[in-house]
Amino acid sequence: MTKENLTKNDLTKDNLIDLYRVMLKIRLFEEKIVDLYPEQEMKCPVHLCIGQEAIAAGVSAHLNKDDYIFSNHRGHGHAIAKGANMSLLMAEFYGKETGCSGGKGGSMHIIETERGIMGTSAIVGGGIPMGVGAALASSIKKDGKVTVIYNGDGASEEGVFYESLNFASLKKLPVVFVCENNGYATNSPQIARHSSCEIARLGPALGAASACIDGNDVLAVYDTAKEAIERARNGGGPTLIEASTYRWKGHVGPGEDHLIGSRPEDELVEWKELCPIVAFDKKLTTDGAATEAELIELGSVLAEEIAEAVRFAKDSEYPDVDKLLTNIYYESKE
Amino acid sequence: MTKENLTKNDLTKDNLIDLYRVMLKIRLFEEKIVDLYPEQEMKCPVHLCIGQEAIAAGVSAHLNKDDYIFSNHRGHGHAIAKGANMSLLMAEFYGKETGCSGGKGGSMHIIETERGIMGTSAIVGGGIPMGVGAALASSIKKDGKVTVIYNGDGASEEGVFYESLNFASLKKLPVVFVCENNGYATNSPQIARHSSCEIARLGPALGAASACIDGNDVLAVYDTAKEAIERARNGGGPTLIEASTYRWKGHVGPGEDHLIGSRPEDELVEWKELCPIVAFDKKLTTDGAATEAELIELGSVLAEEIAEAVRFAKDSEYPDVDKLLTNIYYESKE
Amino acid sequence: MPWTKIYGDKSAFEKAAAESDVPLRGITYAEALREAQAQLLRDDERVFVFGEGIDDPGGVFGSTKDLHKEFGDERVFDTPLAENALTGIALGAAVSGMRPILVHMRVDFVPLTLDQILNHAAKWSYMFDGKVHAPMIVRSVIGRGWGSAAQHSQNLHALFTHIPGIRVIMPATPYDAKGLLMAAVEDGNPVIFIEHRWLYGHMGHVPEDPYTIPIGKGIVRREGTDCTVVAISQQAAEAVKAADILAEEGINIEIIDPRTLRPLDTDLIVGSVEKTGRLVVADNGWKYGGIGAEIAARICENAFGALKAPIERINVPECPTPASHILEAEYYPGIEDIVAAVKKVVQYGHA
Amino acid sequence: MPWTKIYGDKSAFEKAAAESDVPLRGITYAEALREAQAQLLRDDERVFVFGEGIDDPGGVFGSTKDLHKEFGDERVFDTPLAENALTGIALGAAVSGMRPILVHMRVDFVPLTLDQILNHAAKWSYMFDGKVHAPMIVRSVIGRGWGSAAQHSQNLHALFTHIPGIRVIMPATPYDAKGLLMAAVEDGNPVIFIEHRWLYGHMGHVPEDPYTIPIGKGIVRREGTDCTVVAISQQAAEAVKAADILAEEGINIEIIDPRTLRPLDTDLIVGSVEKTGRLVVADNGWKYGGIGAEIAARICENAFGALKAPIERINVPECPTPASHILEAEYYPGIEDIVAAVKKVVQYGHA
Ligand SMILES: Cc1ncc(C[n+]2csc(CCOP(=O)(O)OP(=O)(O)O)c2C)c(N)n1
Ligand SMILES: Cc1ncc(C[n+]2csc(CCOP(=O)(O)OP(=O)(O)O)c2C)c(N)n1
Ligand SMILES: [Mg+2]
Ligand SMILES: [Mg+2]
Repeated sequence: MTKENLTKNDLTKDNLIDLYRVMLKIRLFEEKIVDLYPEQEMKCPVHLCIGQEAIAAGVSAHLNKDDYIFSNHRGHGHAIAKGANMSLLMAEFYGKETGCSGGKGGSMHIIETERGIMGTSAIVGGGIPMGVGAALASSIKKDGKVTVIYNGDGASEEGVFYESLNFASLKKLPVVFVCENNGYATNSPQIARHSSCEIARLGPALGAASACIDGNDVLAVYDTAKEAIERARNGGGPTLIEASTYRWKGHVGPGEDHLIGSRPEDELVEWKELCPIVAFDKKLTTDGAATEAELIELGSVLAEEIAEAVRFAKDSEYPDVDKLLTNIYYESKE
Repeated sequence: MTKENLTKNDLTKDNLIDLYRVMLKIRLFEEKIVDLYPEQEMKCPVHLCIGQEAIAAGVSAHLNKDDYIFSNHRGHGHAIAKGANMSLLMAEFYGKETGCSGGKGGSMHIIETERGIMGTSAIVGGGIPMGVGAALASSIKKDGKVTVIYNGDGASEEGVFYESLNFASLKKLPVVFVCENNGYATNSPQIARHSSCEIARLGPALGAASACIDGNDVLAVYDTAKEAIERARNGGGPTLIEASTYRWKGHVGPGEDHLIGSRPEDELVEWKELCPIVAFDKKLTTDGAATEAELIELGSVLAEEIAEAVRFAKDSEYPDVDKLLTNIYYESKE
Repeated sequence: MPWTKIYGDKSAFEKAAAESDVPLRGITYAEALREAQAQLLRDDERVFVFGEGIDDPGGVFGSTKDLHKEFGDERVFDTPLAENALTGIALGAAVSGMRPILVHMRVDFVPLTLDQILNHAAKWSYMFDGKVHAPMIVRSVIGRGWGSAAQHSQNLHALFTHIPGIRVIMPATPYDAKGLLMAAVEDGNPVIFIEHRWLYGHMGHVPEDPYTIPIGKGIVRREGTDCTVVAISQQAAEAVKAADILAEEGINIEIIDPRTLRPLDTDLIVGSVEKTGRLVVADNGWKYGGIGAEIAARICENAFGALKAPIERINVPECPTPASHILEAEYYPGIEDIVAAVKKVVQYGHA
Repeated sequence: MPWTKIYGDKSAFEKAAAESDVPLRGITYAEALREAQAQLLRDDERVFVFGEGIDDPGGVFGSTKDLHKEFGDERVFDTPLAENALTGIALGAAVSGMRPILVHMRVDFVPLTLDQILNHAAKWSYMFDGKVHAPMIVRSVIGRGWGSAAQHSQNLHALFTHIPGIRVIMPATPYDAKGLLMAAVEDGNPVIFIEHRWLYGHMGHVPEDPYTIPIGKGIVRREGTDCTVVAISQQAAEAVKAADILAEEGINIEIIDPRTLRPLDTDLIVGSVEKTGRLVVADNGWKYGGIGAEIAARICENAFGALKAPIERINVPECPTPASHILEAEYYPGIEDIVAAVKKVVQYGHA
């Protein structure tokens, strides 16, 4: 179901609705966590990506099921866009044995190898070289896969990011670096950490292609990602995409940052005006690609899927305590 | 003795001869090591900088005695250009207690705090953040000092280099990064490690000024360094200078690399044609700044200084074995 | 002594304060850390404090809260995410005459900096035979609980204790947090200063005036005769509670909190074991090569024959921290484990 | 058995080979490593070998020499200087189905990669409950001598032994170098494989066909009754020579080479100590928190009462490596230290 040959202007109605569905799915999933978190049954930190959904949606539209993604602490959306099973995710957040990581990972450590989601790291930048390693594996095996590495703006300050990008350029690996620049690392605004806000400039300086885009415009993401992923797949080497966006919720948990004084409320209000989903909704209905009713119906279907995921999670069992000592090491099954 | 207000065209005869003297001193010092090393009395690895002398000479011409330098495994020339006492260096290489590091450091770990030489690291890139820290100290103390960090092209692949440059740019610190690009890291040619040969491009990408120069042209180095050091001293922040050059000797030791098959002999021959000292010698004598006789006389004086350093080193005592356990920790003398 | 005591909770401290003859000033561990830094910043212009997010409204769980407002952005500042460089920057500033305090919100991020700690900071004095020294502090916090999981709740102190040239300090009380942090800055050497998140709310007596506590000196938290329990950091608080339970059964443990792990107060531990003949080491770190191993070896070397029973080491199991709270509860040792271990060694040979 | 023997030098091996009934194929430790990699590259397309300078004419002291010529630049290649990323790249390739071997010329550079080793490789299987595993090898060499000094000659294995989720292997003979490297790649877990520069020229019997040695099994290098000497890596070679000297004085030591440090063959060591009643641990690493500490603790736990004398730990002193050869000679332990330590424990109580 890759759409390699279509640019945004050629997308069919179904394609457009697929993009919309992915964004909405992420949004509703995250909002469900906001609702449920106060129950204190999900006993792990959650880093929500509400406001940032367009990036993962636009990128994943070009990925095959067996292409790889690597991501970070804020990984729910990346995984969902890649087709992750929401029940397994939710069960993981609830610490259940049916969770995607058997309850050992929590929200920061999610996986679904069948979908090419190879595990997320909560060490900022930690997943970047791993993604490059997966791309190296593909280039040696010539398996035609592409790897996408998602990271925040903060990760672009870690040395390992540069080392990895340089290596990927040098070896012309099939990998795309997607930097979700939401202007903050925890509560530190970019200005306190960067000498420049143009992370994309690092691409050419390290021999990679690059692009700087509006990360709230799903079609802009779609087109840029299309080019980058095609480049990667065709031996053209890595691209660094900087996509600007904003996270609506706190760094961690369902709260809002202006309430604790770590950013101005105005800023949030302004960015909410730029909601990627509302904007795309408007476009779809204006262009006649969908009616408001269709989109509302879509929302209900997704809400039911998510409710089912929550039921699954809540109904599942906690891991047996003797699971504490399993899978520390791989035991050869040969 | 800073020459902050002179550009290369305004240099006096004395200034020019000073530049020459520093280069020649480094060359003769290193050649002396080449001569003596086979005696196997200097029992430590030596990383010689023959061929690269113009860089340290041109840079140090702008530094005050109490400005700082940080450097790497290939640090003899940097130290000598900063005015290091050659006897203490030589004694260090001979493992003597009179050595600049009491015999504990060897050739890779040299220091002379009275000259702002704050210690060299043999971990590639390891000294870079330290130099930035010294510059941070100066910016907090407002002591007007500038720090110069010397490194090779290989160090520009280490993550800590980027982290450090970004921090220095962000805080506009009084520091100059001098990258001596000799085209190799041990036996790896740049092409095997970089996606691009233009290290200088990393400067602007990380918010720093930058320049790419012929590192064998001492006057080019002089002028570029002048601008960079003035910028640093005046609150203009860091500069990344990439100076291309070539090391004539092996990565470590007095041998030559083409003999072990790790680079083509032709390359060495070509670069020897571009000897920074011969070129400058020619310029001085052609321009009438010095006669060949004067320069030869200068060489004899330096040779005698170096011979004295060797005598000092050889005549010095080895450290007492009970020195093994001293200075592991600082003991407050208060 | 009110300052050697561990008060399990705020009310315990308040009760003690009310009953005390001398006035007892009580503040939390977090406040004690903040006070130490504020006084250092006030009294020593060489001191500066920096790290990721230290000036945010939370202020590293309160321990740096608003310091930037009091002392200005030049001396208390936020940084990019670049742990390795930051550590080298601290070191470079230290050898240039400053006394930096670098803060990492989690000790899990410190492995990123091991090159600067192990290859540089720890060696800069020795490698240059004392021509320079490196007075820098790395403050770092151990996370625990709420599914922090494998990468956000590790106890990594043993890695650092293996390195000559640095000091490793782990305060367990507000009094020690302040006194040891001030001592660390005065000391003049690279110090890894590891705090425990679960101690941040603990309250205790802390004098307002600046003071230091000697580095390398442990403390007897409770005297006893039947078994020595060496308890590290947050385990010291667990041990105090275990002692009450054991006392009811007539077992009197002697609790030693080493406070500094490198150098380690061998004499204090050996002396106690020679008296009690029994040893339990309670530590939240991993067992293999952990602090308990080193203590066991020193007992073998320095108190041969003193033991009446095998040493018991209490640790987290040899695996990463799991996220699920069910597994987490099983993962961490606590009061019950100490009680069980002490009983085991006390009953050894009597079964 | 010819493959359990340590031959002090080439001529010792050649003498043994000449006297042997069965033909003994002798190659060096460096050649054994190279052969293992060549056979792995030949037989398993998932294997690739990379690292800084591995394709240069020296080929990591001969251990990777010309492999790139035989197997091509895609599977054997030089890299940028970026140790941390390279380690993560190895890990990413491993979880994607490859079996990478990453080589660092000096173990001193591995601290740069601790985040990827400790926070990532060691945890990737556990954190995802076995959904993936991480079959990657980090090969690294301990430097020694010729003024390599503080940053180029460290013995850092103890740092890695503290980490659950990884294996730590330190072969002391050519036979073990080949067999353990092949076993490590087969094992399917992250392995830190630490070689010693001074063993590279050692010669020994190495069968030409591929073979593996079980990970976690130590070996008795020499049987004896008076004292157990656990000797790590290059110290095993020193211990063999010390044994001859001691034998002349009527003292028979039992030498155990654990070969794998994590997991550690506790049973083998405990069994020996129960027999001899005495223990010396000889290791080139630092003492505090080193392998000797862990062994001492395990003896306390598993062989309580078996010891007739305090344990002796032989280590480098608690300081960085000095450059001057005069100090270097004092720094490293060797035959004489082993002889002295053994005599001390054997004479304990008889003085
Ligand atoms: C190496 C490391 N340093 C610090 C942290 C603490 N931390 C967790 S998330 C985060 C901010 C990351 O910012 P960014 O990369 O922009 O991602 P965002 O949270 O904005 O999506 C920080 C500092 C960490 N997890 N790892
Ligand atoms: C972190 C680290 N990795 C590898 C090495 C081994 N090494 C020593 S010098 C060197 C080459 C450095 O190249 P460059 O920075 O260009 O300096 P040059 O030797 O060319 O002057 C290498 C790889 C090291 N010392 N430190
Ligand atoms: Mg961000
Ligand atoms: Mg170079």
